[in-house]
Amino acid sequence: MLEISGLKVSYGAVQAVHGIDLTLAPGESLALLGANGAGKTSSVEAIAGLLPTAGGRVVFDGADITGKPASHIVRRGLALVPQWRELFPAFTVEETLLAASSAPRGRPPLPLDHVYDLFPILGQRRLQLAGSLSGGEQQMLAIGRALVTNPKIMLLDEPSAGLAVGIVRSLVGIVQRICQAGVGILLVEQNLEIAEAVATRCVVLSTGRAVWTGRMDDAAGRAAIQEAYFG
Amino acid sequence: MAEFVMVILGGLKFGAVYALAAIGIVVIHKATRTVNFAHGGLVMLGAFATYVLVVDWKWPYWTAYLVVPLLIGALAAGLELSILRPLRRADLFTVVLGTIFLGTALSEAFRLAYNTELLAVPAAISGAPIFIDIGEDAAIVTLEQIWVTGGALAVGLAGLFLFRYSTLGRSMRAMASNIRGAQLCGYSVERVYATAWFTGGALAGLAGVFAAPSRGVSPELAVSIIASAFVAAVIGGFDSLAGALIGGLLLGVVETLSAAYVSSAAKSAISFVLLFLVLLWRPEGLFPEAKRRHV
Amino acid sequence: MSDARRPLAILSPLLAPLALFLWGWAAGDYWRFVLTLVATSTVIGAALTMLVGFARCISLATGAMMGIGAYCSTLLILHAGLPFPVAVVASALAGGVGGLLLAIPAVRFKSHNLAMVTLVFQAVVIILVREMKSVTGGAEGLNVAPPVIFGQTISSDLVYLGMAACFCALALLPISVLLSGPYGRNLRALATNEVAARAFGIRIERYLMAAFTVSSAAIAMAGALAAPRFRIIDPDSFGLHTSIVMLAYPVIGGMTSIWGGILGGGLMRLLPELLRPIADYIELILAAIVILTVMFFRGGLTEIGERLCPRRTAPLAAAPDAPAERATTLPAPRPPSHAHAGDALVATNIVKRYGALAAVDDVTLAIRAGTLHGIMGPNGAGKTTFFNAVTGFIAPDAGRVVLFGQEAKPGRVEDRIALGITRTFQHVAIFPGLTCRDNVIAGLGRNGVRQSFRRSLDRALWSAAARDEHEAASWALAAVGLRSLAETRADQLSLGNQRRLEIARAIVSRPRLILLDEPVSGVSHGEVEQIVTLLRRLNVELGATMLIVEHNIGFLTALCDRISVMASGRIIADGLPAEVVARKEVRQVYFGEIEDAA
Amino acid sequence: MHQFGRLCGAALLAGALGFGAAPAEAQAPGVTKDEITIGALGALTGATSFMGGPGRDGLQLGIEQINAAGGINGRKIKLVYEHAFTPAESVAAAKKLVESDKVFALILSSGSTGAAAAANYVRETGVPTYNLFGATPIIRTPFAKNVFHGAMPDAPTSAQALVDRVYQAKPDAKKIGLLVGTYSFPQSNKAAILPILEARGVKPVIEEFDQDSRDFTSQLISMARQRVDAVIVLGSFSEAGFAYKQAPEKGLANAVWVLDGSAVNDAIVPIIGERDPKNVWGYSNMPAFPAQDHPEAVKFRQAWIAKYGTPPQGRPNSYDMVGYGGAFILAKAIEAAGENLTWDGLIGAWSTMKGAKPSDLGGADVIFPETFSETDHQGNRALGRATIKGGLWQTVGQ
Repeated sequence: MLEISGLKVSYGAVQAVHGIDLTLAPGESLALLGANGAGKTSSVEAIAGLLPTAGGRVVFDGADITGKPASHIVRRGLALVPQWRELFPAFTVEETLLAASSAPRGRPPLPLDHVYDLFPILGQRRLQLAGSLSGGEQQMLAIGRALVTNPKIMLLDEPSAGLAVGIVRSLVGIVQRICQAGVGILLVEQNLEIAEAVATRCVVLSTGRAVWTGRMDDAAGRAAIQEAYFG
Repeated sequence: MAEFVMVILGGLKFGAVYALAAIGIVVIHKATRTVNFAHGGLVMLGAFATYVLVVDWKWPYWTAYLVVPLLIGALAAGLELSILRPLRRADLFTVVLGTIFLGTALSEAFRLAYNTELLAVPAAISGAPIFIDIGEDAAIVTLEQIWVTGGALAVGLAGLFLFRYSTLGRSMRAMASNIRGAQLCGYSVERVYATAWFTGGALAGLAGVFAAPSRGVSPELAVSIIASAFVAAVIGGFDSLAGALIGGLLLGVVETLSAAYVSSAAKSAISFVLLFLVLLWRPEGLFPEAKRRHV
Repeated sequence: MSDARRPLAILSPLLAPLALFLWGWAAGDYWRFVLTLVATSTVIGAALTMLVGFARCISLATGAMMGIGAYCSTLLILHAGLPFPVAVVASALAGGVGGLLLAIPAVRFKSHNLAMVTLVFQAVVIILVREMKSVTGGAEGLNVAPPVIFGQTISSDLVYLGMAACFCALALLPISVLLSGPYGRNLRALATNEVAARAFGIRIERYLMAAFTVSSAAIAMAGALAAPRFRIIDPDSFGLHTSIVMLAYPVIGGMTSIWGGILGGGLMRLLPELLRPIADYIELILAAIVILTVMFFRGGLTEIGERLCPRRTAPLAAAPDAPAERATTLPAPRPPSHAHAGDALVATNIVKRYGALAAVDDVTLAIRAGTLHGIMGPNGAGKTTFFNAVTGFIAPDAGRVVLFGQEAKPGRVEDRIALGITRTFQHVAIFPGLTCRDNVIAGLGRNGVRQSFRRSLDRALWSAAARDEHEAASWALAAVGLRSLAETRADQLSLGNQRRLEIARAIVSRPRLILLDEPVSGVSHGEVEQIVTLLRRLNVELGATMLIVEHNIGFLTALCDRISVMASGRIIADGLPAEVVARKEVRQVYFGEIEDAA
Repeated sequence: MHQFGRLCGAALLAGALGFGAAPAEAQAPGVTKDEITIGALGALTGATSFMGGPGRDGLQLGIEQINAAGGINGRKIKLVYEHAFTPAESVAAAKKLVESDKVFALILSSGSTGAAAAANYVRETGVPTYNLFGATPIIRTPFAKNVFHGAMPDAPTSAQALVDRVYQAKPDAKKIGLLVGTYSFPQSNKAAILPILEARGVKPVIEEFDQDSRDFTSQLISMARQRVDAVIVLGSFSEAGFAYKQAPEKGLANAVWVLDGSAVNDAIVPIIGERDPKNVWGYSNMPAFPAQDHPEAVKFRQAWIAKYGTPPQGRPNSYDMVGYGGAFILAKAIEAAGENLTWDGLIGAWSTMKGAKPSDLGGADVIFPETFSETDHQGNRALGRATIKGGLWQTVGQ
């Protein structure tokens, strides 16, 4: 479904990602692990079209989407919830979701009520400005905005960053529900616990290279993660 | 008193045209982060197109309100595509230089096409002026004055409304607010930028249609409109459409008031004094947008 | 460029007036007349190179400045009977005052707002000239008599050209000295990276005011020089249109050296004369040239020239990605002078909030002098905020910072360098247009405007002070292993080398405390190890204390004497590296709430 | 200044002699056996290109007709036209024409300050110069024996004509409004008109406006408040047109309007929006207007269209006509100077020319006959009385 082979990303002379491979089908969940600066964010942003790729191929739904603009990729059903959320501070919650649902696309959008069902708090705040929401609510809105585009696969970049433990727990539950509903989840995380709760498989990155790929509960993976984090 | 009312109404008529041009500048700046110093050239070409339609081809005046905005909008989108797109990766400074000279080029191209001092365009609407009794005196209002003031304001308000509530407006606002976020919603940068330039150009074209009878068509129109429209936009905070609208009206009224009650020489200075004071007192303009830009 | 040739390079702009004079010598009177105006345009171009090219200020007031000069000298000659050369100098002073008056409000703005403020100035000057009819002759203009020098009326075109060439040379010389010296470098530095410039004591407002003043003085002088050739000066000659045309000078010529302005100004003034047969189209052609330049040849004529005949001295051998040579042992020209016992940095109860979020929440930290201290923590832990509070880039909401026993006041970034504190940046903050050596010299401090003027003169004269700076930079570059790339432009370096360059810039002032913000983010594996070695050695040999914020835990543990771990704005652990990394609460931050991490 | 100019002239003359240039008896510059080169300068781009462009077209048309009729004493005229707008450009262009191209005579077809700067230069060189459009006094003072002025009268003459038009239309006018542009030529005309009004005991209501003003609300309201009987507009047709059009809406309904030279232009009619506006008067420095149904004007217009094709709105304008007529006056002077052409010869012949007109050389008489003397180089002082009829300016007597 989503097949990535030999993905490379560079910033000018600096190569951030040195060729990683992974596959992901709808309903599946995969965690991309690694310490800061390992190239996780660069990888997902390149997949979603926000960063240019320096090599490799991204095939989605049978079509080569390497180097296509982000807007094109979203329309095909591959949505990214970016690390910094990238919301529109002066938009209300409802406007934000409308902006995503009324953008031109090939697939019908999900009704906004879907999002409000999943995140009742957003329903209550629908006329509040996105900039005035709490961090957790902003994260929910970012997920909601991606969800409205009716994705087949959703990329989540560190959804837990800067959030309180309780909120992270409820987010994890919702991501699990989204996954069960048949959406493929690619989760970028530093926090191993969250990754374990969401994903069944994982890819461990270290300085831009995949150093281990396998099941989340594999002990060998643990060692690789330790190594990747603390050197 | 009647005299005062007439001064205010006269100022509003010019102010409404400034406002329309200023809104175009703001739309383009908001959505694409480009400061368009060539906007005056677009307004002038709008007035010129009106001349060609109404005088040369003898089409009825109302057709200009339909055709000219489309034409100038398309031209603006074309300029974005051909000249500004390659400049997108350059810094703001380079883009400002580019648009300054683009404006000069537009004026000069027109001058080469039509080397006369001024092309006159008949009024869109004529008829006996209306007398409104105020105290002992009567204020005199012409239909044209009402039409231009009302029409330009209506278009400006419609622009405001569209930008605020339509899908198209939402896409531009989203792009203005967070370019990555907007892309992740599915909005293409290329398309939204072209749309913004088209919209800004269309507003400039309409400003030209409204301005043509009362100002005539000459390259000087480009310079005087760009100065006034910029002042209006800066007064309004440069990123607020409503601010630009109010800024335009304010400028028009202040200009005529100062000319009427201070000195006619003060007129051209007053807009600059106003601009200067606003910049010093509130650099973010009188009506700053609530914004937190993603960097 | 070899050191011996340096003063000659600074003199090279004087070739322009000389060449114009020689051309005029050979040509007829009409060309002598034109070349006189060309010479004044080269001065205007050079002045605008400073303002537009180096300082990146779009000014639409050039015409007004020229007008100030022209009217000032004409009126001084007419009413005060001053000799022409004195009047020219006086009008340059008047222009300088005018530039300063414009700059005081203008430097607070950027980009289009700055352009608008200069437009206000332009319009007001023209309105004043037009309205003060009794003095200026109003819109009808003012007759300008031919200049009189030593009782001789100058009526010969050749003599006039010669005189103009001399004056232009006099004006070009200081501009050249300033632009090629530390002042010009610092202008470019602040235009490309304000934050880093401020960190090294470059006060942006003052630099821009100086740029406005100097360039306006030169432009006014050019105006005074040209006025007798105009025969009649009127407000239209110095209007907005003139300003816009002149704005094109540095754009077309190139904005990175004085030659850009000289060539652009000269060419733009010559073109209308050369293209007389198609004069109808001249305005369109000039506008088109600018647009094409901006689109396709952003470096202007000088860049095209350099591309056609690359300078022999440009170190192409040191290709952008050439690996740095191994750092040599430090020659250490001065012994480490601040063996300070006790604590280098004590931060007490630092708090910084952004809205509801406490980015730094009551952090207290002491760093012993001479140690390498690391701060680690996940994203959003508040590391960089804390770091900025310590370096003075942001003012904390509460708490105090004591540096070497002295309380540091927030805000005055430029004072920290004098205290012996320097820093590097999370996102490399080198000055891209400058050479490595010039980047490093910026780190020496002494970057006040007046100091930079004097240092520019030192540099032009290649005095002992300038040689010392040169040597200090060589030493710092050698220390980080970039000696061979000293004359390469910084933006052509690999990221790892750019990091080294930042370190060189941070150590060149021999600081007591160096703050390093993510020094290896984005740097490749091999280079990380080199940087560890480098920093350790610098610590030992310079005796400098270092505070390092980093994500790369392996790097920190390998480098540091102590590590503090931050999470959610607080310090949750502090101690020896191996010990800290093993702690449960630290593992939790990274791995989540898992009991058994093994 | 005056003395300085003479000194310089003498020095230059001496210089020319010293360099072995041909003495007065030999052939002057720009003259060969079968060709005479004439230089002209005016603005082809920029704010006053509406004068320079038509000036060039008119001159070219006149010269072609003269050449087609066999030229002057067997010589054809060749025109070199240079663009010049600002004073600096005008001096450069004049120097190029005189020093590089070695023209025999120079025509100034640019606006006031540019022409004035060039005139300042030609006073020193002594080249015979014909000023077509420049009205400002600094072109005429100090008097120079080599500078001649054509159809455009000097400021006192035109100022007198303006005041005359007011009293012709409204003999009992008491309050007179002056609507004056802040730029060059309106200001010089204002300076000329004030003493005339003062002599009549009239204290005018003066209101000013900037070049290219389109909004006259304040000025008109002020005039309406002071109930002026007549408004004299010193400005261009566009300014006058918009002011006139806005007058009723500002409460100034029945005033007499007298417009200055460059406002008397058919392009004002579409601005006013009426084909027969009441009470609009002006003077014309030509016997007929370009579009007027007048035999000479028709002849000229046909020739113009034959050469340049269908004209755009507002062309050919009065600058076309003055340029055209000017070509004949200069040619007439050259003819009178005889076969052996020198600057002194031309200046001498020109200074005694009486009643010269285009038809003497087969052209259309679209300008008034011009007469010069040793001490008076203003060729034309006749000014017609003009008003708008049927959408066109028409001359209706003097």
